[in-house]
Amino acid sequence: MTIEKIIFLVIAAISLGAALMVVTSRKLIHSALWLILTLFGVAVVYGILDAGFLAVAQVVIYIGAIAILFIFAVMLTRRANQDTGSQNNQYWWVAAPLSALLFGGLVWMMGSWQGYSTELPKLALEAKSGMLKQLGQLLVSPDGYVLPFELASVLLVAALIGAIWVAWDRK
Amino acid sequence: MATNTLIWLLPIFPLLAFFAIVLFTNRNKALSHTIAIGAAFLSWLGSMIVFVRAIQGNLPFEKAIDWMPLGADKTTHFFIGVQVDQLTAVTLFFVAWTVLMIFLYSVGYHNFGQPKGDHDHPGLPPHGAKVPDAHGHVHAVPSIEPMYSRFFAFIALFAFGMYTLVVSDNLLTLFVGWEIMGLCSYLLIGFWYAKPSARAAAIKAFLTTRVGDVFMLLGIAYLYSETGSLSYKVIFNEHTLEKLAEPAGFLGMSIAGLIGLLLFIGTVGKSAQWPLHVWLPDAMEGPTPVSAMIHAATMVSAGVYMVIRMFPLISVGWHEGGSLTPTMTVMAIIGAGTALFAAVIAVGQNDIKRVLAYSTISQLGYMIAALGIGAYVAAAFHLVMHAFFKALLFLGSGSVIHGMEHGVLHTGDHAVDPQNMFNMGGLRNKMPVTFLTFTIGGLALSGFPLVTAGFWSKDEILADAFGNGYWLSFIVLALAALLTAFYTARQITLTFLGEPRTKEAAHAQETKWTMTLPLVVLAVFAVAAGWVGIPEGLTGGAIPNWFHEFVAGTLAEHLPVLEFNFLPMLLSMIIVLTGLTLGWWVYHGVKAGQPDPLAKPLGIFYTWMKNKFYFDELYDRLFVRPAYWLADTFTNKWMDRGVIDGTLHTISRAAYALGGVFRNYFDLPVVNGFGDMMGEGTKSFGHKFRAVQTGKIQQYMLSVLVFAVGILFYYLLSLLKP
Amino acid sequence: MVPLSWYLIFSAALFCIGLYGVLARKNAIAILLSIELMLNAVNVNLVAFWRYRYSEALNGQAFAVMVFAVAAAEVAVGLALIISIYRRRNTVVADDIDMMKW
Amino acid sequence: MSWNGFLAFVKDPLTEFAKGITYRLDVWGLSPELVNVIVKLLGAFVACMLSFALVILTIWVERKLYARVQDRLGPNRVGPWGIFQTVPDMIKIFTKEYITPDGADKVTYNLAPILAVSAVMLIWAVVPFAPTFFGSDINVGALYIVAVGAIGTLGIILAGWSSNNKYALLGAFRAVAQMVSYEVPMVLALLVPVLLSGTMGINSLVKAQSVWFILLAPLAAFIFFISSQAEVGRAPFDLLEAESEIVTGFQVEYSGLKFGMFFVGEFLHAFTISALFSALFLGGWRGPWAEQVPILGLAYFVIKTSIVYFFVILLRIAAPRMRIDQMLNFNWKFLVPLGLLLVMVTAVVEKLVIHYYTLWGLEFGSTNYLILRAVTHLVVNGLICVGALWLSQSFGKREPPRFDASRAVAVPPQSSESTATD
Repeated sequence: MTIEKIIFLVIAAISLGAALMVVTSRKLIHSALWLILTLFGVAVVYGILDAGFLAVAQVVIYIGAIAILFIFAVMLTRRANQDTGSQNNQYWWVAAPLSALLFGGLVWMMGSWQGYSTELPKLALEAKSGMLKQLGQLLVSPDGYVLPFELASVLLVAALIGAIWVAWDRK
Repeated sequence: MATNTLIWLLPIFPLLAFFAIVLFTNRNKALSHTIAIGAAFLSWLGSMIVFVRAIQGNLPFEKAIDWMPLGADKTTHFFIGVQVDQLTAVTLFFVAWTVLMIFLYSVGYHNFGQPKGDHDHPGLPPHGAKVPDAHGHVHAVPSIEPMYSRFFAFIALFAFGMYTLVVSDNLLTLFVGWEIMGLCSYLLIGFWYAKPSARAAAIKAFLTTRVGDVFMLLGIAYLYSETGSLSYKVIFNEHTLEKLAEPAGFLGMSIAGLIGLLLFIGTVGKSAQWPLHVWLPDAMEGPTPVSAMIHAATMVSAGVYMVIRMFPLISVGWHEGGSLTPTMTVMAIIGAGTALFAAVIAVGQNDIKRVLAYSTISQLGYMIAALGIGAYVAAAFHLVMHAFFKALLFLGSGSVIHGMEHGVLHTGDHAVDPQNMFNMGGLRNKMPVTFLTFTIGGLALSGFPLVTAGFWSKDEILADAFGNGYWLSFIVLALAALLTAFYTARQITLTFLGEPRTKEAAHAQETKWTMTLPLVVLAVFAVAAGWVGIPEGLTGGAIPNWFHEFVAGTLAEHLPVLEFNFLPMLLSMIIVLTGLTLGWWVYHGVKAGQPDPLAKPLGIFYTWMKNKFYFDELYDRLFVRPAYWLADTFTNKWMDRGVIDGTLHTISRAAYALGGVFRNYFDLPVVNGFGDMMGEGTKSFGHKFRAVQTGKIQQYMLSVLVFAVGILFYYLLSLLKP
Repeated sequence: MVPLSWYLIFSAALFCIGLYGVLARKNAIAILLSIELMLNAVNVNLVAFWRYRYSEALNGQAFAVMVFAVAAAEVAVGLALIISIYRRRNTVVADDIDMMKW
Repeated sequence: MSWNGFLAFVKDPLTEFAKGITYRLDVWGLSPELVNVIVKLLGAFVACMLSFALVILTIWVERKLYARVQDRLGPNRVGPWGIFQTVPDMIKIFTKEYITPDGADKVTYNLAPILAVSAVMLIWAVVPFAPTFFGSDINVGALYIVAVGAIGTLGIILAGWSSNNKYALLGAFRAVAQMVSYEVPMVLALLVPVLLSGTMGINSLVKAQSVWFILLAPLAAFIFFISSQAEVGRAPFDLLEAESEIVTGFQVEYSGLKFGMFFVGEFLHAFTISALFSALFLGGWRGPWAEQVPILGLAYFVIKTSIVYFFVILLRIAAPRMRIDQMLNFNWKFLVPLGLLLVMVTAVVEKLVIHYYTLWGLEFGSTNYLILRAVTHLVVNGLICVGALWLSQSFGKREPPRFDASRAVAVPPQSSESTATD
């Protein structure tokens, strides 16, 4: 039981708990906050996985932008979401076992898979800055992911404009 | 610039001008004619440069690109390209000059700068406009051509066609230029398309030349199938010609002869030789610059140019002084015949332009005849000279007409035909420049001895005929020369000398510089150009016969300059002078309203002359009416309506009945029944099951997930199985 | 060292929780939140696999970045939709948004 | 302790201190990674304490400066020049009553101030005080700063939302609008030094500044300065707590230490920003013998930071508050485009510089090379600056006058009355 394992277990527990709170808590704003906690946990997991950039990016994007957006949306639609009474629709009793079933199935599948490397491979590039550089080059190099990258940028612009257009109060 | 590149560029400028005007500057008249004239000027400049470089030697310039891959293997190509040898050079020279001059002239001719007409509309010649001056007097002034830009676009295209034809190094591109000019002649002759006569003339010209072109195309195809190439280099080298020399098994002609004959028929159409000459006089319906363009600069010259170009092919199996090949005989006969015949008709014409038209025909006949008797250089020489003075004459006549129209506008009596020479007279005082230049042109045309260009060229032809002992053609051509001199004198006399026969003539007015400047320039050429071809024998070699030396270089075997002989020259001098004096003497005293003095003495023959020997009527009977009949009665009424439609109608009725049967006994009960059943079934099905679509998205996702999980577990369980 | 399977189980759990949220929550915004959970689960998978099996190249991380972009776009548009729907029909309950049925 | 040891300690006390502790703990037989964790924790603790102490000072400095600028005396009772004025204030705040409004969301209401302060604290983790003394030089330091800023935003919005009060909510909205939008130019401005140095780690960034980046990228420095002010939310960007309009905005419902934490957070943030500025653009701890004697580096760093901080305060004192629309327009229509342009241009120019100057025989990193590079960037920046000013001059919308200037303020009395009296 190394420190890493302990840290991971703690983080995982926190994130999963937070995730559960997200889907169960009555007040929407709370679920948003719990979501933030979950995202934080995930960010830490990235950190443990030596993906520092992703960790920070996770914080910037999810917590700095997406979560804020959510909170905004919650505030804007405050009148409509009565935070009292059940937050679940009438099929939650179907959904819950089904999700559990799926989880079981996934675990089973993982169990039936023989690909687990017994030990953590040493990171080929120990210099983390090197990793960042490499990631950047991978993202913009023609034989790398430049096309998806550009597509993503286009997608973002489209989403931006679309969001403005959709949410525009034409009155 | 490299000469080859320059040559490529020559045709391009007018083409660009055409597109520019048609596409963009159509609205702006000034811009349009600036573009057109600019293009003409550029081409002129290029041509001059090419010409000068050509004179300096190292001919021919040629540049060809592989244009179209041939056959299964893509290695052999069809080459198209440009070529400038001596003949092309001189042709370029006169084409460039005349084209530029005509372009410039058109500006004045179409009354640029005048107000818009009061009741002009596109497709009709301008009727003139009424403008009040400072004192409130209303003056009738000529009005600007409504389709001014369009005109320049067309002649630009025309020039493009000519340049293409001249510089091309193979028969195909030559033919392309040829056809473009055919199109342009159609467009331009029918430029005032609202006039029925113009329409008719345009169609006539187009169809008539087409007849020739079909044969020409046949000739080209035959040539290609024989030699496998159309470029001059390949055709004119010795062993190709030898190969072509063997008999074709048709009237005992050689292959080359047959091809030459076919090509020559093309020329007959294009250069309006008998029997296809009928379109040319009617072509006078177009604006005068067009007439000049067609008769001097481009079209008819193109025909002759083509034959001259093809001379080595045509003259296969003929040697200097030898007996003529059948093709050449045909050419000689047709040429000489046309020369005389057209000259005769010309005498009987009163329309100033028609006279010139027929004189054109006859002069072309000269060239053809010259070629027919193997006078290669003489033909080329006469071609160039004729281009100059004929352009001059046409432009001059246009200027005269313009002056007359001015008079017509002044008097307002539109019944007076401003083209009829009997309405003119005494214009020499009214329009001196036109008078002088026109006279010079006329003298050149009639071949006034020793000074004019026409004399030298025509004399060379006559001398050739004489020297080689082709008596028949010599006599015929001499007669034609006489008549030429006669009707020229007649024309000048009727138009300029004597007293004005009408008020209009009295009020005629000199035209503006854009029209007179080209006249002057061309007049200079009409005189001076001839001096490059003075036979050495006359001057005892003091002045070298440069033209002969130069142009003869085109041919593979060198044509010897035949020894000089005074007799034909004296003869032609006498003939010309006689003709001129005769013409003047007959016509100098013609009063207003008096009929043609020749009418009485010649009698019936005069009417024949006047009606062009009824050729139009003959062709009308022979071809036009039958064609109409074939089209209307036979094809339309009998075949189309009767046979084809009848068949179709019966078939359709049968089909209709059959369809009815099908419909009532198969379609409605079976097919529709089935279809309706399906439709109804689907509808009711939908009604029953639409409850499933609740519009609640989570339900959908749930159902999806159920199946997804099901599949997942199916997969896992299948893993379990050994 | 943490075995790979732990990460996988973690992400699977996260995914299923998110799935449950998507299926069971009433509020459209809550659904979006849950979708974010699922996306994160996917990302965790990607990164874990990258780290444990393909750590010589950074494709896993690149994919994760792409997922970030997609998530951002999705949230932007989704929330915009929800807000405009809220403006028109004054509800954010997913089940009430069923104008398109039948 | 030997003389050399003493010298070493003088040169770099903090490292030596850390060494000592590590040694001790090793002696106690703890596993090395655990020791590492403990030492880091200690360092973090020290940093936080230092920062709090610093705040006490900065508050006094700020008040004093305020007073001087406004021609007052300012705090002058407690201690020499009233330097301990803050202490009684603190005591006052500590002893105040905690009021939690009805309908407030307890958890978030209490969470918000903590977030607000901790966000600022977290920044200190990457600030390099001296060549050897910094929390950590993670390779994404620049990004990290932004991320932490996001957390600060979160704190504020939570504060606004949880304290069930419309003014608070308004303030929060404004705050978020402001912070989220001003994050964009800040990131862009951060990217420029990153481009120039080729690294994101703050310490490596400082190391790379053999020429201060403010010389290479003055415009970027300018943008960073402005947008960081907006991030902090002080005048002239203090309309998220505009006392006069929305009664100190999101923190209206807070009292006692919670309010104090926001307060501290703001002051500390201001100071942190100046520290970052000096690290990013003024070459951080760089200076003569800084590498050999790290304590000197610390000194340099503190000096630079305080100079920047001085300007920050002056700005706050001098500048009037902006309207929200002005602020957003200024951001989206001026700063962001300018930042984008800067990033692109800098990237291109840097590439060209590296390529051509090395091509022309200047060997990379030599003095001439550095000077030329700096000059080039400076010139380019100047050009861009001129262009931007010209554009904003010619195409920028003029504010319509709020009042009719032509109207006379005082109307002269009518002479007709005088005539009527007779």
